[in-house]
Amino acid sequence: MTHDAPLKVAGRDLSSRLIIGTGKYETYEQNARALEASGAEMITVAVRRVNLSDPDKPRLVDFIDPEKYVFLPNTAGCFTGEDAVRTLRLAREAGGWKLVKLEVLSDPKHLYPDMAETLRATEMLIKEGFEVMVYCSDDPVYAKKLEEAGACAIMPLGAPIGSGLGIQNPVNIRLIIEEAKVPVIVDAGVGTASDAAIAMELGCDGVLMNTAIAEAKDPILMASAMKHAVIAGRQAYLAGRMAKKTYADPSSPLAGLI
Amino acid sequence: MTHDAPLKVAGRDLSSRLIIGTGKYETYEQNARALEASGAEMITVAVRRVNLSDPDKPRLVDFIDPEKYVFLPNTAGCFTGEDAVRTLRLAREAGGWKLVKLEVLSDPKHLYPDMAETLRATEMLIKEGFEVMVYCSDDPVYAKKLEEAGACAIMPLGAPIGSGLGIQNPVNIRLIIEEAKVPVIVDAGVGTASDAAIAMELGCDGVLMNTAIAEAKDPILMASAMKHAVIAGRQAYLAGRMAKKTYADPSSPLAGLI
Amino acid sequence: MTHDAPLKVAGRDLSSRLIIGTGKYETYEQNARALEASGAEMITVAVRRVNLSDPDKPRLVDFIDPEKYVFLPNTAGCFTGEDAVRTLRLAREAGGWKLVKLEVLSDPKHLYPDMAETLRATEMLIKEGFEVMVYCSDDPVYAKKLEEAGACAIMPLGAPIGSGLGIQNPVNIRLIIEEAKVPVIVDAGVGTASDAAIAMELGCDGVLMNTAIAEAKDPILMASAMKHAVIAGRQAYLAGRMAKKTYADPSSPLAGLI
Amino acid sequence: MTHDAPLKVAGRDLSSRLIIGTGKYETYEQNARALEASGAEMITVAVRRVNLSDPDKPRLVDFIDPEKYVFLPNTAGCFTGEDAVRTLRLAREAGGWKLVKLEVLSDPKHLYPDMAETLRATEMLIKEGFEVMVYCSDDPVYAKKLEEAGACAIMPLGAPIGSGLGIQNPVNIRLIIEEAKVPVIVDAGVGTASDAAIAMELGCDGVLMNTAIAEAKDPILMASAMKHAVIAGRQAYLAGRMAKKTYADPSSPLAGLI
Amino acid sequence: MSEISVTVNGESRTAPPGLSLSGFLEHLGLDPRKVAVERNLEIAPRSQYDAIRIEPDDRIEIVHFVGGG
Amino acid sequence: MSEISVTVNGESRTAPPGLSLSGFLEHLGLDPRKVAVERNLEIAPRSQYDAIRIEPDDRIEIVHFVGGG
Amino acid sequence: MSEISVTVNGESRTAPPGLSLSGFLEHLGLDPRKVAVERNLEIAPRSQYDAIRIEPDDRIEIVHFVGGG
Amino acid sequence: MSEISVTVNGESRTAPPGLSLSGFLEHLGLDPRKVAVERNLEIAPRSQYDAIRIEPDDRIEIVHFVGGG
Repeated sequence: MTHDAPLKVAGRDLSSRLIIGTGKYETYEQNARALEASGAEMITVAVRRVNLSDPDKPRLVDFIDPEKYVFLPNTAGCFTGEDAVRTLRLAREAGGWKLVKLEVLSDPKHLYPDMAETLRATEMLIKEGFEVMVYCSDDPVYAKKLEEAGACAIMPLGAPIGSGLGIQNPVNIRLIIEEAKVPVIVDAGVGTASDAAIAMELGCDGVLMNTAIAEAKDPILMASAMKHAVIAGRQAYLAGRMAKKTYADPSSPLAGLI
Repeated sequence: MTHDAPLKVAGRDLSSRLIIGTGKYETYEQNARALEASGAEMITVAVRRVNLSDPDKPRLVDFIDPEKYVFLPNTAGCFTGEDAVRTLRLAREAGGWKLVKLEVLSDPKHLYPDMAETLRATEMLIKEGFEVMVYCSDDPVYAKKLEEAGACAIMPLGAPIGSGLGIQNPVNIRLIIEEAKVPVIVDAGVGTASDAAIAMELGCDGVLMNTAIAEAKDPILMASAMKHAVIAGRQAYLAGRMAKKTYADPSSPLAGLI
Repeated sequence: MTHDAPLKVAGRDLSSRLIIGTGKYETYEQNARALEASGAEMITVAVRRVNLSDPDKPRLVDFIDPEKYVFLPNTAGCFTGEDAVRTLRLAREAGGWKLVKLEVLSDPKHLYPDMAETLRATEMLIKEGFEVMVYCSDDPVYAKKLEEAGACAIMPLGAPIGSGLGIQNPVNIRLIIEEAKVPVIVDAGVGTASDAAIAMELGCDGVLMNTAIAEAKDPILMASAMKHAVIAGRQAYLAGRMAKKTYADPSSPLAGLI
Repeated sequence: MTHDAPLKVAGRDLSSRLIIGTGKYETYEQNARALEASGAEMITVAVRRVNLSDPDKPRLVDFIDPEKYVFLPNTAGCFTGEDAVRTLRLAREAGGWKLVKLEVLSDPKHLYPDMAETLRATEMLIKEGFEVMVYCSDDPVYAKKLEEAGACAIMPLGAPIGSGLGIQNPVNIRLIIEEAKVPVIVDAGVGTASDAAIAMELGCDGVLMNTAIAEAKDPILMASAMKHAVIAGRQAYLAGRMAKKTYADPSSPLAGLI
Repeated sequence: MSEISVTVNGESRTAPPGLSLSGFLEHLGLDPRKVAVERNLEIAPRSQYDAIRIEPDDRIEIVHFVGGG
Repeated sequence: MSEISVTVNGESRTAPPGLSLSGFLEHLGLDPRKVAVERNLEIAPRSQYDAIRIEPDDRIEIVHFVGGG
Repeated sequence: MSEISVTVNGESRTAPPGLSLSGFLEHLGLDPRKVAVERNLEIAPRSQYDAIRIEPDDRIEIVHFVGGG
Repeated sequence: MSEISVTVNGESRTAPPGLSLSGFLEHLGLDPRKVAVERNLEIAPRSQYDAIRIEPDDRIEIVHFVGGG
């Protein structure tokens, strides 16, 4: 039985190929339990102003231990390279981490990245010494540009953030994977377990999701489903699926019938 | 976190919802290792004439222990109710088991069941005291007739046996599940892990497969992939997936941006 | 350019491969205009009790001329062979036609045919000298039985009546077409123009639809869309589509660039 | 019945919403007959060096009359804005037309556009007074940038050029259409008639194809199929399709059964 | 002489005695050319409408074509 | 005394006369616990293997479990 | 001596004069180890919290990690 | 007087000296109305074909429309 190497991002080994977001949960406590059920080692987090009027309200880090999990600060809500750099400088100071997730958005309607601005921001961040995992469109041409600019992971969207529509364009994801030398992680679009399995069967190195778990009726159970789905898809990819056939092919021997 | 009850077939509890066939493996030894990796407790087996010229060639039961796994004798290769009954009487004598899998085939081109003959054979077998799990088309009307005739499990095909095309008609599988009071187990058609996850997400009680594992480049690893896929799909079904959305929906808070 | 032969059903030539139902229209007048826009020559009609309290209310035949169109009486609403035969005897007396559409339904939830009863009714009707076009499931085995029983057209459902879900199982439709010597006409399931084109591209001889036209916002325009869709799908089938390719293939010459 | 306005591109009215390429045909004569069968009024053409060694070999313009059809010179084979501008200046001189199709390619493996370079070339061409129809990725963000730069038509790819895989990402095409004020024409990816119908049903203003016709076994008949498919899809879009339903809905009245 | 009672399309109706089927259809205001009739589970051929007499307690079905899919 | 001839799994075979089914299976080199036997279209219960005698022209099927889907 | 006024996270606030950044965070009831601070568009390194003095009209951003996708 | 040499569509060619572009196209057997010409990276307007003189070492591109997608 083939054995799988861990996912390696910017020199870091991750035993789980599932990365989860920490938004949209009812409570940080639910979030922490879903994280545990998911088996994920890396989580995305946002950088926001502290609440001055109520400094004592629950904090993410009181429920999820930055010593135990890899925190991946994101730039959700940034629409320019400058916003992104400013946000991530603060993140680096707050957490002391150089590994970040860049997203530079355009229209809130679809929350697709502005790829021209995303590429510019990637170059700015790399110049400042960040290790940049980049949320991007599924355009193989821009994926290549990002890799050439020094991105340590390419994170094409499978479908609009929070839509749960599943991988819309397997052809593009496949083309990106064929060309990439850094990890390709589908980010956004997964709605249920089979979507995650399909992404991994295409040969992705990992999957990042948030809403599919947080908005399931039972987020903890869905987190476990996603853990298994990512393993299933990865193992199926490595195992090499059977060929599809147009007609039937019996599973029991034809000889020796009474 | 919701907890799942075991799959109950004819009063028997099965902790795994994956049932695998034992055909098409290179060796019984490979078969046994795939079975172990799959976590399945129930396997289908065929009944065939012993080889008189070489009575000492390896036997299935020397590699897979009938005390440890539930053997499910099938009627693969039978085209009439009479053939099926005769075959299963021998199976019962050989193994001492009443629980059997009925398949009454028609055209070898697609290996679809002849549903009229399948229903007739089901009635004959139940009259003889068998517990009958029935391979059938995905026609919800016949699925109901089989249940009314006393079948202990309905096993609609997802696609032609050995084709690996995946679930062709989720609408019919869903309609069968909505009406059935006995377990519904998709039998045939699964080609890779996500196909199994999709079947379970539809609400099936289990999945039966053979070629998808036996004809994978690495059958042992694919068996493990299928174990995880069935768990993933089942848990996703129980967890209740998020609603699909036409547009994006951000995962990070909009408030508190610097 | 290949030329297409007309669709021949029970010795009758039909220049259009589109057959439309006459239910669910706002008025018979709208129905008549949609029929004209569709280019169809054959329509299905139901047999129902006359309204004794208001004998003068508008009648279908006052808007659609039985001399100009082929009326195909159906047995919609019948659940046994006896009901169907009784209904069609009346239809034959009312219209003087032997060509009928049989449907023997089961559960109103999905309006799928009861295939065992459908086959029995087919035999009864053929014994009485009817020419029977049969609404059936997409089970290739029963399609063959119907043909052997003497059905003059096999009409597998593409999806539940009135659902507009499109062809759910192209594999089964293809298998039916490969085996059939009588016309195969997809009946039910079409929701929009491309669904009809897809059915014809599979090699169907025709398509029968009702709701897709009657419940469109503009039924007359949708009727015209369906006329073109059926021609498009038929011609594409006859023309023989290009092979699908995994990668790109330029349409302009690579030589002679400045 | 709703009536459709003609497709208006850069002030020009086109009665057909189908645009076809002129590559890959066996002969210009076959090309001309396919064009006639397609009903298209606009064709794409490439600009290439004349053959000095054989100045008398057949010329496109001897078979397809530039007075009768709108010639749309393309920049197929160009990988930079400079190449594209140089090529189209020659095209303008050769034909006297300002309306051109820009494509700036990247990797020959997928022939996807380099969107950064495509946008730059669009700006250069518009500065020179060209009317530019732009082949682009299906990224809604770049589609908007192209429109803001002055493109007179947005031509997102449905799938890789010459692949015949059909529209891969209907979500993106839909998002582009919702935002665009200039015509959106799917360019590349169509493989058969239903693919063209699906593109039009999404609300595209037109479809451009080449290989699907030129590489069909019978290009003339496929050209006719595409004519009907584009009309069918457009009319279905304007007519407004029925709602999809999860269960059946009878087409014949339930009342009045005997 | 008193009217007779028959069942038509599931409703009970009265009619003058001795009516032919033609007369009965006319009595109901129906155009014989646009309907088909079943009498006591037997088809009544159009050619027999004048010959057939309506009897007390006849069970009659009168149908026509309506829009249907 | 001469051998008798029977049909086993479609092949004709000979056997010493008067053999029990147990003896016959042993004669064929088969382990009785791993097969099932049909004799002249009737199941031969394992408990009867010693009692059942092989007769001339018996049609015997001897089966076991093999891999199957 | 009168309080000075600064802008924190877009809100105007007052503070005692001459406070270090550490003191100011304490004044706001915030745990310095769980936040990051930007002062007049420059990152304030945690190591400098004691050295940095809050000046009138300073524009200060104080952030931390929250759940996000 | 000796011929001059020019590059046409990447191939080196010779031509009689003093030819106009019209003359040169004719010399190549090309119909001026069906081609477009670039001379030393500048478009040669059709209206100028008679006026333009071919000089030694000119780099000339002569194109026309061909089938393309």
